Amino acid sequence: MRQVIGLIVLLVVIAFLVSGMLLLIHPFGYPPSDMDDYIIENAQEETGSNNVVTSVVFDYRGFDTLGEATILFTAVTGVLLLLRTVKRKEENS
Amino acid sequence: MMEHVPLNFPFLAAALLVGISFYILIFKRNLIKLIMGIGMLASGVNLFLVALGYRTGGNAPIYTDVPEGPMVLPVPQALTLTSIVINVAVLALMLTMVILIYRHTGNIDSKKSRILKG
Amino acid sequence: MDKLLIHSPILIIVIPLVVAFLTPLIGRAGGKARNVLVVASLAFVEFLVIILARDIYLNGIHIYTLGATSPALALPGGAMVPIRIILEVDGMSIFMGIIWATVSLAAAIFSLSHMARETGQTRFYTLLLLMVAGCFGMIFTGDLFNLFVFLEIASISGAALIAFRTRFADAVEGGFKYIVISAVAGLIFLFAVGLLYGQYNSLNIGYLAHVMQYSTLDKIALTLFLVALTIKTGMVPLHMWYPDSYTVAPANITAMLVITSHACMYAVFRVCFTLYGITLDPATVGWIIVIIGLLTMFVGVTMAVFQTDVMRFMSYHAISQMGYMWMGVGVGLAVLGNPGALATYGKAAISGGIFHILNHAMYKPLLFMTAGALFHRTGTRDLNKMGGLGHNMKFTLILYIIGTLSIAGIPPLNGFASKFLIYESVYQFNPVLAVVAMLVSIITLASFTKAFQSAFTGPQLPEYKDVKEVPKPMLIGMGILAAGIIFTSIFPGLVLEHIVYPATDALINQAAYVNGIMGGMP
Amino acid sequence: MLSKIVRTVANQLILFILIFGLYVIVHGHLTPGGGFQGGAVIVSGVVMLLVAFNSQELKKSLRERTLSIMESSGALIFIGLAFAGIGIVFFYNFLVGTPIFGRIPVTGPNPGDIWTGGVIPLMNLAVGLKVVAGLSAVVLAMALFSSGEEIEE
Repeated sequence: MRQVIGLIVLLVVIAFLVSGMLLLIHPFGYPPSDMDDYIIENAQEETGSNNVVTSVVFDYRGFDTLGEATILFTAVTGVLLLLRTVKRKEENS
Repeated sequence: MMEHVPLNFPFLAAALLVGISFYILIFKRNLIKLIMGIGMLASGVNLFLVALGYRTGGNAPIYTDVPEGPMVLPVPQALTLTSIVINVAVLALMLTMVILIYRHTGNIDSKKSRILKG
Repeated sequence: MDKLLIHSPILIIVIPLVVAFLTPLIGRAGGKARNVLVVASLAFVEFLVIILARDIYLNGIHIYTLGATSPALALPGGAMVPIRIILEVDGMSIFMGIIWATVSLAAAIFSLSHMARETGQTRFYTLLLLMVAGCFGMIFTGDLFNLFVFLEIASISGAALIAFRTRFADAVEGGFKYIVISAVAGLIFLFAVGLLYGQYNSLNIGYLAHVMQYSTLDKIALTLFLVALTIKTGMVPLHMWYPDSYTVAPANITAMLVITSHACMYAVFRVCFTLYGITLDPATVGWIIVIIGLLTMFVGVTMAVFQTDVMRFMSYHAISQMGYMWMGVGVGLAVLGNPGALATYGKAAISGGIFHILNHAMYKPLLFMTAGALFHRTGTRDLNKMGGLGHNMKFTLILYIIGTLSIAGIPPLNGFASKFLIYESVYQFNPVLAVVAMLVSIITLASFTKAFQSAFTGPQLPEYKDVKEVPKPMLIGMGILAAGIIFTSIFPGLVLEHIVYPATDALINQAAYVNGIMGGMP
Repeated sequence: MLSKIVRTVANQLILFILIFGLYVIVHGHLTPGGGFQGGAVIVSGVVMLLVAFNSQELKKSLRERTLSIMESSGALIFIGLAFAGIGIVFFYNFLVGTPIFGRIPVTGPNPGDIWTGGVIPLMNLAVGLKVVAGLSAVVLAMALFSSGEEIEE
């Protein structure tokens, strides 16, 4: 029974994706780009860096990178939390 | 619109990658295969994001000694950078939990605890 | 003072982050200093949320553009598209902010003694603060990709905290299920964000709502949004992971995780009401949400009736209570199209659903904490083994009664006010829904009295003779939530007027949100 | 614990990996690269050392306490730089035009001058420090855990 449901869901998902991708999305190579054009022109004098991608990562969308650095920090703390050696002070109750 | 259909291969590749990873998520039992499925789903979505930003004949948006020509969109690349780091973090945490599960139960087949995903 | 106010949206998100980065350093000095720092920072964040809420109630939406030359400058010179990340705090966001600040403060104080004897406490509090920052970021941001980033922060820290007690096999399994579900949901969400970015070349919710034409690709993106976010809130077809993860986590973490599910529900409302607004055909999407709400309500409560594990029992109830919210706001969404029906009962349905989020966000964490108190003292979560604890755990008994009466919707307490609002408005929409809602509420009352009877009343069992009351911090944590419940029960009108109705108007009034960005006015 | 040859080669190779990683971090705002990518390069060097020498020796040199302090300080520097512009707005690039890293490059293609970019090079360094400390702590913890070692709390 589970196989049948899984198969149906899978087919629906793939149909969605392929139809969306092939027919409806903008042709590859010709994206709408009004926000990006502004960034490409003004990145150099607003952020002073030649690498426009780094200026987007650290200045235009710096908050994302702050979130991302926090994600890395969370993952490291989480992994070290889980891999701690389990010697408890004394039994819970 | 129709004459561009054959050129949409990158989006088709991204869609197939996501489709395959859904197949893995729904049917595969082994936890490690499940994690690989999520890794594949992540690379599918990243490929889709980067493919969104390509401009024909464009070169990298870096002004140091760049040849003439239009520039590729920088924002999808910044998004993909963040998405890759997020997937590294998620994979690290999932692998740690698989280590712990293996240490507790001695097997990494998720038969008994499998949730119906899909 | 007003400088603090202008910068308050970003400060609320960043202060928990800074303190989280500081905790490992201060944790080396000593546990006491770290605990004081954590609780003090959460109290300061609560203060900031309150002054921001007062200011939003008085003069509307707050915009905060990160990195621009001035906080309110959404559109930089010469560009018609918002370039930077913009935090947009309107009535609905600050409503979720108030809930999240109060519950996280209560949970932090609760965990001071609940976690006293565990190893790895420094990292526990770091992850707790990161989860607080993650959820605040999710609630306040006006940028889709930023919403995805903070959704991931809340999920990763949540998963690590669920698996905190690594000595139990089911705890690690629960954490693994949570992280797998969150990773898949996050990636589906990112795919939908990519679809929208591919079409309109912008990530800002206000601008996207401004230019949205609801093409077939947007329909696919909408379904992906709904699927991704409803997985995280435990909707019926995909709710199996919800009880498994929420039972094994420490009680205060479950209390906070319930609110992260509320934040995902807030994200669904933000997508449906603000991002798509009228362009999506409200009738079909509204009806889908109402039906799923009905299903969630029913399945949640029927599964809960014969649970023996107190935490699993309460997480099934959490799922069923979510059903009420889906139904309330779903009815509102369904009638978003015709202003007539919206005026008569649509607005009341939405405010009923939102008021229910507020009430649920107070009594459900309280119930989870009482279950945590029982676990703290008896070491077991199995209702059959407990008995007669009412004799020597007086305060927990009273708090449990407040929570039970409130969840079952007994008139004096606040659960009744929001459920009545939902029944009344949903009845005008379609009587069958209201009848089922009432039936579910009765079953909830029945199952909770059964749990109450098996845990608290009855003869005092020999092995629990020397069980003493839970330590002070746990009582304070539960006390804050109980005070909130009592306050909303005594002055429902006040709460409705100042918190719930502005949130409903903010949700319905898409134009205000859009011209907050496009109009450039603060 | 691999053979002697591998260990000596690893000892020499780690220097080149470090230099390349630092190059990628520091030139983040001129050439493709940045904090995350450079940090990942250096962590791959650390993993190489972990493979060449067993985890006990590495545990002595790379103590877990110093890694966690490095990571927290990297994160605090990053958030401090973001906070420094709070006078105007949170993430404001306040160093553009000032003597520190402030020169504004000639618009259009130019050979690239390192003294530009305002806050960006400093943020690159902070993120690089954080990524190196964080990921090597994770790799070390996994290696120690699977070999049944003791990881302090």
